[in-house]
Amino acid sequence: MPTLVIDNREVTVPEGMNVLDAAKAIDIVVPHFCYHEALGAIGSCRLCAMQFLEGPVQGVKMACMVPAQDGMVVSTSAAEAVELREHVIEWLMTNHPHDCPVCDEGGECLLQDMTIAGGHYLRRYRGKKATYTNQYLGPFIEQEMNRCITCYRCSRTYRDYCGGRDFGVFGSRNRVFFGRYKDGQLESPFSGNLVDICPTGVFTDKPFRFKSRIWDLQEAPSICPQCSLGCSTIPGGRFRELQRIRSGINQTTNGFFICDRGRFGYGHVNHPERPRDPRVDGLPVTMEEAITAARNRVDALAAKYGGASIAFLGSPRASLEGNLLLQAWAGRVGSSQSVFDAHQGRDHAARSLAANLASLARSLSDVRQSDLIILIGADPLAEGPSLALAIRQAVRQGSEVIVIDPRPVALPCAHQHIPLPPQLLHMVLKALESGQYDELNDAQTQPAVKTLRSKIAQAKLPVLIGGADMLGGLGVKLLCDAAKRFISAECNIGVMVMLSGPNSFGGAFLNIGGPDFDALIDAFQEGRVRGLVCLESDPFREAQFPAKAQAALGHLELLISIDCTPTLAAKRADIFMPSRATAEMAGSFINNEGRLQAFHQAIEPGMPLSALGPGKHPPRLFQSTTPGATPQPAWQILGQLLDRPADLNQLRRTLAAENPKLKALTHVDTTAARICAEPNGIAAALTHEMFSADSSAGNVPLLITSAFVGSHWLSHLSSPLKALREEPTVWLHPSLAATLGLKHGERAILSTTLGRCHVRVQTSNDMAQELALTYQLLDSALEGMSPGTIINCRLTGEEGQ
Amino acid sequence: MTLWRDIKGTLQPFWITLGYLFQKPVTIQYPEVKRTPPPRYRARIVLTRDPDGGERCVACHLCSGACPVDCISMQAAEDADGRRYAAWFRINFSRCIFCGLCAEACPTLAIQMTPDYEICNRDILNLVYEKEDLLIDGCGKDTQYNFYEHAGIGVANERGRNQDEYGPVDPKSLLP
Amino acid sequence: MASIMFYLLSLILLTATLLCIFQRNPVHAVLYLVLGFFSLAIMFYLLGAPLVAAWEVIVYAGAIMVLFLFIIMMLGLAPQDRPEGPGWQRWLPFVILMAAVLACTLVIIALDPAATAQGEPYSLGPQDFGEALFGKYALAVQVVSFQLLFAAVGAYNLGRIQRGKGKP
Amino acid sequence: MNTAIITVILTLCKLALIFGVVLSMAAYLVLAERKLLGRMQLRYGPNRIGPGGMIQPLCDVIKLITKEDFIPERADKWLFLFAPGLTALTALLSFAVVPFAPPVTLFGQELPMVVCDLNIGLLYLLGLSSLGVYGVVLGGWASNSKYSLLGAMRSLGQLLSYELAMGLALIPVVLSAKSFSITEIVMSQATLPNLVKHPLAFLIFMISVAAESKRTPFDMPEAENEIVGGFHTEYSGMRFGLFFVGEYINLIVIGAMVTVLFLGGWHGPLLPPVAWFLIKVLFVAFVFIWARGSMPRPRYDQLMRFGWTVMIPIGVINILLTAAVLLAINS
Repeated sequence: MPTLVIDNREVTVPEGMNVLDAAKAIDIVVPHFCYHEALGAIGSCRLCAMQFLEGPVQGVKMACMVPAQDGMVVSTSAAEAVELREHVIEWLMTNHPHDCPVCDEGGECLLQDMTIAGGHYLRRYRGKKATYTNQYLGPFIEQEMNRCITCYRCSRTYRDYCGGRDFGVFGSRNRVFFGRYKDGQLESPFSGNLVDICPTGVFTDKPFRFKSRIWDLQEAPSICPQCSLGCSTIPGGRFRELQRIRSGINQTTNGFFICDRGRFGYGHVNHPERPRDPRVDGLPVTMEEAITAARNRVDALAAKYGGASIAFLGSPRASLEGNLLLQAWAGRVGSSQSVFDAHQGRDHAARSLAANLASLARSLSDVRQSDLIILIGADPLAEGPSLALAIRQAVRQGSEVIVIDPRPVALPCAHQHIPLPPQLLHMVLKALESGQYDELNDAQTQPAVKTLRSKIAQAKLPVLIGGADMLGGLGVKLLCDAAKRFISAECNIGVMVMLSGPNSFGGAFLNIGGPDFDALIDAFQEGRVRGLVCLESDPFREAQFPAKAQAALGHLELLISIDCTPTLAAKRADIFMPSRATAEMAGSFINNEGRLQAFHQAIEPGMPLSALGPGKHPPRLFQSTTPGATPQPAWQILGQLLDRPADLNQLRRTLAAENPKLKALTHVDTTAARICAEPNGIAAALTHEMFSADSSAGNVPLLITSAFVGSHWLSHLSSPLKALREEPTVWLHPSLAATLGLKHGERAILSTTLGRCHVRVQTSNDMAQELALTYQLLDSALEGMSPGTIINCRLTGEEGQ
Repeated sequence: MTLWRDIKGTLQPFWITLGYLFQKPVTIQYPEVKRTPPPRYRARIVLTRDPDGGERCVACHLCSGACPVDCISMQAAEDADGRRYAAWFRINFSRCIFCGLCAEACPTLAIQMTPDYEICNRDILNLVYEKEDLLIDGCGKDTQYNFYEHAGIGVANERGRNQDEYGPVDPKSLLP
Repeated sequence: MASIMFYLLSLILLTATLLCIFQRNPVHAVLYLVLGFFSLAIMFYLLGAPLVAAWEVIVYAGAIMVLFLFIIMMLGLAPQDRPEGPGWQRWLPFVILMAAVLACTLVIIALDPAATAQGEPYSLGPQDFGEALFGKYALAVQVVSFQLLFAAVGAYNLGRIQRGKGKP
Repeated sequence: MNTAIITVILTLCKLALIFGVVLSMAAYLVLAERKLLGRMQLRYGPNRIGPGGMIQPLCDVIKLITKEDFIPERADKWLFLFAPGLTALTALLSFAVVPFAPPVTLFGQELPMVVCDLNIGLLYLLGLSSLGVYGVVLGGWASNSKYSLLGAMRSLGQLLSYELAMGLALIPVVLSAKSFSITEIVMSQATLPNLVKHPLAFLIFMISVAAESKRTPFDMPEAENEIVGGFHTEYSGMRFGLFFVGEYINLIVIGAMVTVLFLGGWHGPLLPPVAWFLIKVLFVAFVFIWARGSMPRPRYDQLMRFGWTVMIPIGVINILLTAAVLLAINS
């Protein structure tokens, strides 16, 4: 713990901290560009100069490059240092164009701030400026290269931190250019971070281009609703339109960066088809009427057929408060039919995780520091992209990554891939747990698992990572059991499982002992359950076997839907009540490590101004009501229905009082405690239902999983992300492709019980043999295929028709 | 002597006001008599144009940011040639206090204030001026300035063709 | 006529004083007390002592009660919770009493009972009052005025700002 | 009985006359003040409505009546409603004892040109002027507003301090007239007005009466630029108008008091007595308006210090001197 003196103030900082951060610790901020907490120091911008008066280092030095040491006496205001900084900022500004008024960075531009802070206010340079030709970098990022001050932050972020390969530095001296070799879409799924990281306006948010100035944005800390990792985000909106999302800073989860799905996947909030008006039997009503109708009809149904005749379907994307109140409603009606996820495999996985995780829980920050990462049935880019970023940071520090998966899992870092068919994953886990390799008769797999065991035993901070789709409830339990096996004084092993939604863990925690959706489907068909209440969920699309679910749901007498997106359930509901999206409300989620996190309201709901009035021009006449502002937070709708407090804090207090395990709800913040359920509370049998394929002649088992873009409902509603959608594809091992007579890149016809469609064939050596793989793509022929299932298919070449 | 000074100081104003009572008031009888305000008088706001006729306003929101009463609102949009312009621009003159901070903040000299002070109206909606009400056909006080000739983003001229620019760099060249 | 009015005024005086005692709000209590002083003043006038009546109003209603009000306001003694319910019920007695006092005043001023009641034995003009004060009771008046002087000097001594010591 | 009825009728006539004259005078005094102040500041003052702005008072009244009568949320409602009336009432009642002309003989009986010639008329005036503060104080207190309360407290302190000086300034007048009756005081000035006999008392009276009626430069209770209108901050519409009218009736009352006590009342050459009385009253009113146009407002502590350390001692000395001189002349 070195102690040094900065500007006559003594400060003691941790070992290894640089002098720039030490100064920041006592609120002395010196202008700097290239240094970033996540990227480290390279001392290239020459702006953080300080005068070192006494101690081991002397003279004017770059503070970011000097580790704090005992006996240092540093001055930030020494004339020599100030003059140097002034000159440096003036040099940086010589080529900078005069276009702040038309630059989207204006208002959050580090260069603007640092120019003023550095004392440069008058351009003395009268010569000509260098100019560049811009590149097209895809639908997310707008480049304006003239503004560049060559701080290298972008290439360090894109290449070093995020592992992108298609972006770099060209040229020399004053011709340095940051970009791709040729125009085109940036390939990294983390390219949006260039917007946050660029200190000036070279890389700006393209969907947000010219929409607002940041000082006009309404912003609030929020949680990303796209996956279960619970990354911190800051949504910003204006004129009732959510216009951008930038990364929040939370060192325990995402750190400084988020993925492109989280950053650009906010389209569901402004979606033109978003239902905003309550309906009863297809007729528009007020929210109060809809609530009264919902209460009365549910009560009437309960009186007629008994409380158990109504089922309540929660959701992984509804807030914890909403799910809690839905359960309270079920309790009041006297129904025990309360489920939180329509997808049975994911439901089981989440419940299994909530019951078994306990102290095995690891955060993304733990993953970043891990020294051995084993992914079993996990595809981070599809299920939780920020995890891929965290794994890369671990690899950069020397960690080893082993992927055991039937899919060709793409990671932005070096890793060892063991392709195994899905049915073997459980056996690998069992073998890991028990050390018995008998079931693994594969000659390749046995030694691989053996080495794996020894590697885990030698590692200090290993993390086992799984995915809900591939493992299911049983797999998650096996994963946790396997991890427990290795716990020792030296080996601090942990587990992370990617679930389906931001509040999967919370929903599973609440419904740990309830029935599952398949049981409900049977009940619908038998007429035991006649009413269904859907809270921000869409059983028509999200069920593991959608066709079966749709047929069963036809038997319902009453369908009530509370949602903020145009789901099928919302369209078909007898009673519909519009709820608010995450950015429009306050609430809390429990992420996949059991961490209870709160989010705040950033914008007010309502029809965006740009969707109103002639030619996007706002109306001249004002009205006392905001058009489309009826949506209320789901917990508020349910709270009114159940006569609960309308104030969130009050509601949280009462809910915490009812459920002692949730007492953290009374003081939720970003570092709130983890929550875990009782391990023995699971009622439903943890079977694994994904294998319904038989490998009779001509049939190929088809594994369906999710893609980075296109399989997730919320991001599917976002138009900029559509550019990243792949065309329908089938992945095959080259040997299987050869057997079927298909070649890489060819088009083929995929026929299953769900229909026929045209797909592109891709082959990869990382695929498991004797298996085809495809992604669910919403709004395409592959829509009906639910991730986490294996069905029979036939593949024929197009010309074979 | 202070007492004498106090008494004098108390009585003197009486004498002065009595004197004023018989002088002609300086008030200008407004609706009948009108005065011509100086050219820099801060009254009705206009949006001016470039010397070549393009809109000067780039919808940078600096005027609305500077406005202490929040009477300016706008929405930026992009033209086919990359020019940033105001899709709509609205000044609510029933709220405006004519402080001139918007004209001060305007980086492109688009917002300027004119001496036209007679804009009272009984219908408040008539005081909400839209872009077509604000935009004039002229440069206003500065007849030379064209923002896009200095901005360096290739709107008025091609990239690198402005007077203070070199042509675009070829980053792939190996020449020194 | 005079005796009717006397009893009426006595009734008002007693009621006002009782109401004054039972008021929760000190400002309202002061108002009832002022009302009482009014009726007392009119009674004095009725009894042929207009000077005493005037002083009753000037000194008690006009100075002492004003001082009371000043203190009440300065200390913020008024209750913070204003009672709910129709306000007119709380103010009805005050309005009635006030109206009665005003009516009496008008009748007295219009008919001037001191003048009409022939040969009023107790009429006491300012001159008689002055002669009694500075003739018959001269010593008592001097003693009392000295006492007041002492009190004034004492109060000044307590309240003056001593040089160099700041405010007391 | 017949005479009694005639007396009552005549008294009522006098009341009506005074009421009408005083109210219309108050209305036009507002206009006069605004125009005079305007001219003193090289402006015109109101000149838009009617010839030279003569209908302005009517318009003001219409405006005040049609405005919303606003009552603050936690105000003491009844006291709040009652206070402005009290101010106007006490001001109006003062006229009962002011004689505006010598008694005339009508229907065979001598009719005093005063509503009620009390033998303690002066004390009556003093009593009413000290009661006038209740309207202000109760209004300020009942508004449940900090500014109003501050204004009320200022006017309380001001009244307490300057009432004393005012009383002291009147004693020489009473001494020389040997009566509290205002008619007799006027009679005693038939040859020489008290202004000449007691100039110091006149000065003290003018200053303290201005302070007591909250006229500029002693308008601390409503000092707009510090306490936003003071006691009437929360008042609007005709209730504010009542305060306003009360203030101007007060100005006329002061004019009348100065006239009868110091300027010799209705006495004067050539013109009829009522005219002299009116001229003198209006002149005094003008002097107060003139002072408003000329004098800045002192600080509150300066006002209190001036009252207690200058006015009252000078008043006492003046009484002693006057008594000594009168004693010397009489003996």
